[in-house]
Amino acid sequence: MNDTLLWLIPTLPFAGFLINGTIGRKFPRALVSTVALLFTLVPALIVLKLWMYMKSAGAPDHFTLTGAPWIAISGYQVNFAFAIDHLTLIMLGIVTGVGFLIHVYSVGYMAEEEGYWRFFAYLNLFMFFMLVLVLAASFQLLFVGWEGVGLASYLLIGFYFRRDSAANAGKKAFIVNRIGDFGFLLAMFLLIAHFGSLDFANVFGQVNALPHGLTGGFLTAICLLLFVGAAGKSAQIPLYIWLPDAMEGPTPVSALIHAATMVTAGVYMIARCHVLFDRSPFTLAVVAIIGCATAFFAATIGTVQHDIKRVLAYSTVSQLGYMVLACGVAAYSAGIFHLMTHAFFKALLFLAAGSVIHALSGEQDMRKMGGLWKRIPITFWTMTAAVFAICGVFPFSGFYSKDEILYQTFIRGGALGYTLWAVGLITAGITSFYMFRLWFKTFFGEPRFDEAALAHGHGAHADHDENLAPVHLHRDTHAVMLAEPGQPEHDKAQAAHPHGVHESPAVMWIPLAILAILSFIGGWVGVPAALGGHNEFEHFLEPVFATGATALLPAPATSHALELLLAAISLLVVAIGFFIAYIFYYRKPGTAAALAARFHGLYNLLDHKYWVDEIYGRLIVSPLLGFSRLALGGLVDGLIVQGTGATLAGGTRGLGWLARRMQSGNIRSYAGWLAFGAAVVIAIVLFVVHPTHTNTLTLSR
Amino acid sequence: MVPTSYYLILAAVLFSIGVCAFLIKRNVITIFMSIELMLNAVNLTFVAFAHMWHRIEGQIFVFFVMVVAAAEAAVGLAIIIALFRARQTLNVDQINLMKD
Amino acid sequence: MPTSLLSILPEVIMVVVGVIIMLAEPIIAAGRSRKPLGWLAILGTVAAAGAALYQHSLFYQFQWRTMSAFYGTVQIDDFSVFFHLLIAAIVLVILLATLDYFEGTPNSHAGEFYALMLFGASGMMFMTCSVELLMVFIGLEISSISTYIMAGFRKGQATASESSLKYFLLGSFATAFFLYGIALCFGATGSTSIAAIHAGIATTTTPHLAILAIAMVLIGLGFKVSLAPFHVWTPDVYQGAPAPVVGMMSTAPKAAAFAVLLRFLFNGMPALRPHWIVLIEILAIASMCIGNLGALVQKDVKRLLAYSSIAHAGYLLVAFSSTRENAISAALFYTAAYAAMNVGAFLVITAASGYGEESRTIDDYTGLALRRPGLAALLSFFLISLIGIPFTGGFFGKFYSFTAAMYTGHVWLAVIGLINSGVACFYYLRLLSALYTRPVTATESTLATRRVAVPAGIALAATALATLFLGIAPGRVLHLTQRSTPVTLPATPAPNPEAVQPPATGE
Amino acid sequence: MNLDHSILTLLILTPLVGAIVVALIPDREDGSKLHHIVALVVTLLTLVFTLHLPAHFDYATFGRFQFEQNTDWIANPAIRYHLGVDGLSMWLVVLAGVLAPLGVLCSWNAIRSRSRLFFSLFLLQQVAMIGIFVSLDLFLYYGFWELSLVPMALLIATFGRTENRRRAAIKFFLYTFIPSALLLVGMIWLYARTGTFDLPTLQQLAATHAISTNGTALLLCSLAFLFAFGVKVPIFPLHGWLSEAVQEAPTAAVMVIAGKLGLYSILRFSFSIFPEQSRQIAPLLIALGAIGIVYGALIALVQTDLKKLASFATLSANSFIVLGIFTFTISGLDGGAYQILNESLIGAALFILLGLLYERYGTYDMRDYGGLAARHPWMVTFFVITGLAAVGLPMLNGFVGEFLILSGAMQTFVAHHVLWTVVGTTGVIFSAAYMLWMIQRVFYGSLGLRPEEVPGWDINPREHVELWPLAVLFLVMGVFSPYWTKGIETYTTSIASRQIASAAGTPVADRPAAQPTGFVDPNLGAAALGKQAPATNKGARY
Amino acid sequence: MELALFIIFGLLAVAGALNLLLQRHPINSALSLIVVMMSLAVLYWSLGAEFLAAAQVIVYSGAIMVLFVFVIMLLNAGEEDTSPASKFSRAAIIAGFPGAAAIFCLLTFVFLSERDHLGAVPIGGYLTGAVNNIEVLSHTLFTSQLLPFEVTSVLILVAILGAVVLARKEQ
Repeated sequence: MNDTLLWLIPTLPFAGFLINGTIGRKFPRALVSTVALLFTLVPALIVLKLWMYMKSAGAPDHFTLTGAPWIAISGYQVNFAFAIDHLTLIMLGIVTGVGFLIHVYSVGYMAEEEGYWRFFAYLNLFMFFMLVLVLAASFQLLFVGWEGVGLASYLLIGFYFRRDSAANAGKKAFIVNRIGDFGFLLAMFLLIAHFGSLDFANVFGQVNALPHGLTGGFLTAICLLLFVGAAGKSAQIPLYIWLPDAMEGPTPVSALIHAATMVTAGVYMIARCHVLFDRSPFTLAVVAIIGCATAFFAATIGTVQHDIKRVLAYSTVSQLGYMVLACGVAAYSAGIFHLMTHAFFKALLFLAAGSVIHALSGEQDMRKMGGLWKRIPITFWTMTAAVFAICGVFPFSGFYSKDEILYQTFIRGGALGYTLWAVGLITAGITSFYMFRLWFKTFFGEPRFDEAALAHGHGAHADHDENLAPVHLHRDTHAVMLAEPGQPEHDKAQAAHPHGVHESPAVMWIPLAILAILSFIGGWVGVPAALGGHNEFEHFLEPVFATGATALLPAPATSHALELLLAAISLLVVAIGFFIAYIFYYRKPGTAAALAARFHGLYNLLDHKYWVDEIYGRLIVSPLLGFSRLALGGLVDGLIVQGTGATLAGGTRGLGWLARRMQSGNIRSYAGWLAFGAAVVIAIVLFVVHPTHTNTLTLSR
Repeated sequence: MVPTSYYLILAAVLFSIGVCAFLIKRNVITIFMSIELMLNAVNLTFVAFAHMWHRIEGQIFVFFVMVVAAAEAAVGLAIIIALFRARQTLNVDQINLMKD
Repeated sequence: MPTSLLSILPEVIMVVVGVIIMLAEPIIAAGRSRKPLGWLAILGTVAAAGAALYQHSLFYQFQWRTMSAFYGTVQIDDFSVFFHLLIAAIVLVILLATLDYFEGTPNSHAGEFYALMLFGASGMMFMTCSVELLMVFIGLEISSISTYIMAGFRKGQATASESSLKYFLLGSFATAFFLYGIALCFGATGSTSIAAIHAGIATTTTPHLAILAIAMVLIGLGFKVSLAPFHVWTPDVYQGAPAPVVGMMSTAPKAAAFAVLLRFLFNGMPALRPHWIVLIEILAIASMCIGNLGALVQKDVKRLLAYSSIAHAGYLLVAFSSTRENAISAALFYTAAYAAMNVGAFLVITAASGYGEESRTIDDYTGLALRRPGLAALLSFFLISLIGIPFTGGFFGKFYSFTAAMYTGHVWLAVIGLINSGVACFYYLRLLSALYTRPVTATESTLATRRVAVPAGIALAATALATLFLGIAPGRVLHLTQRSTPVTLPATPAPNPEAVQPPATGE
Repeated sequence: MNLDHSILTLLILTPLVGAIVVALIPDREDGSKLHHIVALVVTLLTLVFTLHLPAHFDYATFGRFQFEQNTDWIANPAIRYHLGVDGLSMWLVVLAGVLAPLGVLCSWNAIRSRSRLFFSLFLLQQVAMIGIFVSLDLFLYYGFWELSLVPMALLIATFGRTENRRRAAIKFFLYTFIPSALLLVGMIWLYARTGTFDLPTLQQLAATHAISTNGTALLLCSLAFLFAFGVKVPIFPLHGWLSEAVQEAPTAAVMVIAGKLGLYSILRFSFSIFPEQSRQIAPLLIALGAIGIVYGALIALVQTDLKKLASFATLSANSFIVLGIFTFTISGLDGGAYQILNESLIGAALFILLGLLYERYGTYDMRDYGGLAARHPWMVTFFVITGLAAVGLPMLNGFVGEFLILSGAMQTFVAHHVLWTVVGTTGVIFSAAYMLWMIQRVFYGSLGLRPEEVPGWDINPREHVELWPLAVLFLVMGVFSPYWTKGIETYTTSIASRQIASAAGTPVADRPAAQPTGFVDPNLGAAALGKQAPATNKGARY
Repeated sequence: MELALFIIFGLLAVAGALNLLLQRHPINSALSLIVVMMSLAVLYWSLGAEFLAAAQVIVYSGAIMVLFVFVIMLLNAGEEDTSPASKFSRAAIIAGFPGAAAIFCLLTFVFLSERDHLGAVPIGGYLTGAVNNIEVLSHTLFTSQLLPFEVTSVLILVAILGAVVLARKEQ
């Protein structure tokens, strides 16, 4: 395998970013998309070649590429180095493949947008950082990608920066991610302090060399801190709050970053560091509990959302919970498996939702949809595949991956294992319910949208706020001054855009179709033995996960019968979810509202997402800002820091006034001072004698 | 026989009265006179010491002090006259244009 | 030339030229310019400086350390030559600056001014070369009386005569103390010659009188150099007196008084050092603190500089806490540095505000840099030197002074001094920043806009260069000052300090 | 003729001559840019000269100064004209060289009248700054140190933004001058003890404990040094002057007002002359550094004035460096020294950008801004890049420094330090918060009040010239850090290794590479760590 | 006898000084000062300074005080203003008088503590018959103290010049 080619995997998107980012605004749109697509397609092809190389006989199951040193000081060095193994390969495939498809989709979706060049530049930047993340051979380089995707996410969420909500969401995402990074950084510092390196191979080698019985201790600290990072990136409790808000970004962004790739980085990282996590059963338990809780918690919120993208966002959080749960029960390959299938179906869900929104000229509220299945059939069918996949309907991809997780959780055993399994199972039911709810509300029933309004309104996207359409991004100042609020652009857009409900163009639905196929068959690579498969996926990842403490522990007893039983149970639960949704939203559309009225408190709680944002606001953000403003800014800085200086200055000045008081202007009082001074001087001379005085040193030494 | 210290104490008394006079009197000329009183007190000290040491330098010094006093008187009174011309007062309490 | 005349040659030249000017003054018609007299005075001053240098060259030629004349009344050594040159230089610069100062002012008495300046300078020179307290006293009186008169020179101004009167009355008051001190000194040792006092201290039966004498002399001289708490006259007198005169009287008589103090303390009373050292410390601290604190709240620029001169006297006095050689060389350096920068500052004020002194307060100086950037730059430079920023004379002055104190372990004196110089920069900066600030009100401040005359320009340049030179190559001058410790004649071994310990004061 | 022996003098003289030349060109009312051009030429020339240093620097020489010049200046006191640089000061000199032309450029339009005064003062400030970095004689250094105050104070007093300028100038001056009076006391004391001001000599004396046997006096003296430097940095809570000075000072001045001079001085003088005393006081400084990070960031978070925000951001950023250098680990020292460069560049970029905004809209109040991203796409780009560099995004320069600092702090393995490391690391969260908050308020959302009234323009070619080099440097320094750190290490290794020798008393190599039994979970067993004295030397490995 | 002389004239001098202090009119103060000076002249004589006693009467009381009286007349100085506007200076009361008292106390303390070493004074000259007081004085004046004597002329010159400058009425 040619090293240069491998280096090209991340650098090409970066080149794309630089080209589009600096001079892209002068390009025609076609050139922008050509550059962006080309610089994503080529890496995808290289990954394909790499895949074939790795599959070929005699190829190493992992190898490292080392480049120039990045930081080099005495005693510590980190290089630009990429490590490639099977895990990386899977991630590379997902990132480049799904990434490329979403790029294609975006060409159509963003066609009318201002800042087209900017969008693709950011997307390419994201690809670069994501690829660095998965390729990195050290924690520190991983952190580059880690932070970088956060940046790209920030930029893309805030793509419609005119809208305060978008800008806020971008900021929120970055800051919450930073909280996670805080943990990640501390973990890295501890790693350096203990192992003197951040190189994966080096660190894991040292950990593996530790006595087998050694667990916990500082490793627990490191793992917990790493998990803080993962929780931030992968939107786990308590740091999940940024992800729903991130839906402010354009829909392809939600698909790529906030569903398929970036948010799974946390899961990837845990899997990558499994050697460490295996040494800390406590952390694993924490991971499992948090993952499971997140899955359940987010799913419940998802049941009452009306915004189609928000439903998907909470489902993403929920599914990420499953992956984390998998990691927590040390079923890393199951987690990665679900990561992959999730990438397919969740990207598809978002893209299809985008297609719906596109069709309805920007409508995102499911209450204003309905009966769309005939109007936009391609979208409908692809979305259906995705919904079935996410709900885990046999034989869609989601079925295999989710079942694997639930099974692994169950066989972990113990009260914790069973509880987690139960919660996971219920979550699967809820998932089925809210996904089918979405499905029914969107595609079935009476059309609830205002066809006439759609026909006359212009074809702006959901992401546009009517008043704040981001125009003139590439115009110079004078144009801005003259053209506010930019009517000519609007007219042009209107003229160019077909009115009414419409199916998306081919450039959008082809990626949908591909992803739909993947959602359907994607799970077949991991068919468990119980279902007659060979679980090739797990075997593929074995070289990666075979090391570490888990591998040394006795494997829990497995049973095909149990596995089949559990699969059947979960299918049953899914079916129940489907039927509830069917009844509520298809057969008797009023039921849901009635129930909501009946259980008003519960509904309210869910509708307000458990008031978590508000609680954070009241308990953390406001007190912190208040503390900064009043206690720090006012008290400490104003009174103590500035006050000390002011007091000293004022005191000195006051003494100055005193000295000035001596100066009454009256000769007699002057004489008085002189006499007084004279008396003092005489007294001093007479009565005070210097005890010692040395004559030892001279100036002219 | 009178102890020399008596003369010195007398001089100290006169000197202190001179200082007090400087502090009390309001008329510039009188204040100037109190300085003369202080100089006289110093002169008495000089003479007493000259007597004690049996050295003539003390008396010479007194002689020079008298000359200096005369010169100072000339200049001082001239300054007082100039001030009176400018301000029409001899009261020190009113000579306080400059303060603080 | 007889040695005796040679030894007082600078003073003689000053006096003779002064007399000539005095005699020539009435001859020149009333309305005519007195500039020629000024040039004559300048010539005389240069000649006096030349004479001092000639004395110095004789030392080299004959390898003398000292030259004594008039029955040991005066003693010429490097110490006195240093001060002669310094005083001559100050007077020269002031004379240059005042050449055009009186022009166009009726009844300015310019001729008398020049004569008084020369007479006063001769008095100061006598102070620095006398080793007989009587002679010191006469010199002091000559310098004082001429400064009393010059302080009141702008007779039209009410403040001028008030300033003169205050200076005169309080000065005479202090003189009485000084005289008392000499009397007590005489009482303790039976002599008024410094050498004899040095010798007499060792054998005196009445050491308390000598101690008392130190106090009294310090009071008298402390007044002259405006040490707190004997500083009260300074602000008022400086405010009322003409700016060039203040430039002179804040430096030359102080230099002379410090010279006397150095000779008196280090040559006359070294045996009693444990007694006066504490006093020196306290006076130094008081002067620094009161001077700087007082200046903080001043609005009038001359008053501000008056307070600053109090503080500077304190900085200088810090040097006295060191050993003899260190103290004297540091003090001499400080005197020179202070003279350069302070004269410079007052010359700028002279140039900026003119004879009428319309610009008095800091507000009046706001925006000086806009109209007269050169003057503003010079004033900034002098202020920076007064603050004590490196590469200026003021900095090295302080540096040597505090280093000297440090050598005898007076760390806290140095700490207090340097903190004081930190406080001091506040008021200097207030003035400094005002110079560069655009005036808030639209009304033009009254700063004169006439050009600086050439001689005054030369004087300004000279002070600035001197300040800079002392800041860049202080070693040259320090070398000179280190050689310039006053010579004690006859050289007697230092007496055992134990012998002069006073009896317990409880009795 | 070999330039190596005179390059440092040349570096000092070039701006000095420039200042004199500028001062001699009279002000003209017709808005001519002659002063600007002369100043630009001079600063560019200086920059070219500074580049001579890294080109001819011997990276293999450790703990010794290069390009030395050592001649007599003043015999008494023994003050020598002793110049020289090591890797640390070399890069700082280059930094000063880089910042100066930027300062001139960003004053191009901001300074319209009295440009003669402005540029002469600016160039004098440049002289002082370079002088501080290259002086090896304590006294010479002090001279430049004080000299740097005057032009800065005058720049603030004369070219300040509001009526508060004089107050701010005086405050700045007093805050810096009074502590440096203490510094002078310390210097004089040292001189009285040793009779020399020569830094290498003093360093040797310090290494052999030959300065004084009086520990208290040495400690007090070191505190005097540290106090003076700390105010200049400024270290929390000595930052009282910073906010006002930053708010008032013109952009060109603000770029050099804080940080590097004080920090360099600590590294060069405090650490060299008082190695043990500095370590004695280190726990306090580490704590103050960590508190300063959070404190500055939190206050910046609630500011509405852009410059005030930037000033507290500066405090926060400088506190990182303080935290780093006082860990006395190689990592912390390297990171700290490197971060001085980074922070200066980032701060320069930030202040230039704020200056651009002010030039256009005449206010620093964030509430008046908003929605500028559409109007100024380039400006927002540079703002975001600068902001990201400031918050320590990997691949940009800020990250390398912060990472090394914090990891160095963690390596001290002292429970107390670990705690402060954690506190300091929270700074990455808060810094992101205030930076993004600021960017959002200025550039995102709907168009603000001022921009609605006033037409603005995006970055013009001159401004591009100012900002591109900085942006490129952010990236290059973030990616190729060894190029800089290898120079810095010629300095840091000598400082850090001495500590190990003195603290551990055992050779570094003797320690086993990994010692599992010594590991303690710092979060759980912080107290237990205190008892494990040997564990405190874990940093020795690095 | 000597003591009686000292006490009488000493008391007279103190009384004169106090009278100077207490009198409101400057002329009265001037006359009181003359009393002090005359008394001191007697004490000078008792201390063997015959020449100074004479000079005290002639120069001090005669010349200098006449000058004072002359100026008082010239400026037509009346009684001192005792209006409330011209009360004691506060600084003078708080600091001055205690200061003056302290000075006196300290001086007296020293003189008394050293009194044994200071000896006692017989009446008449210590320069017994053999040498004339005036002769010694003049001899010293023209030998060892020649320079001060000559330089005093400069002092007087300055004084004259100053008096002329200051007192001359401008047209």
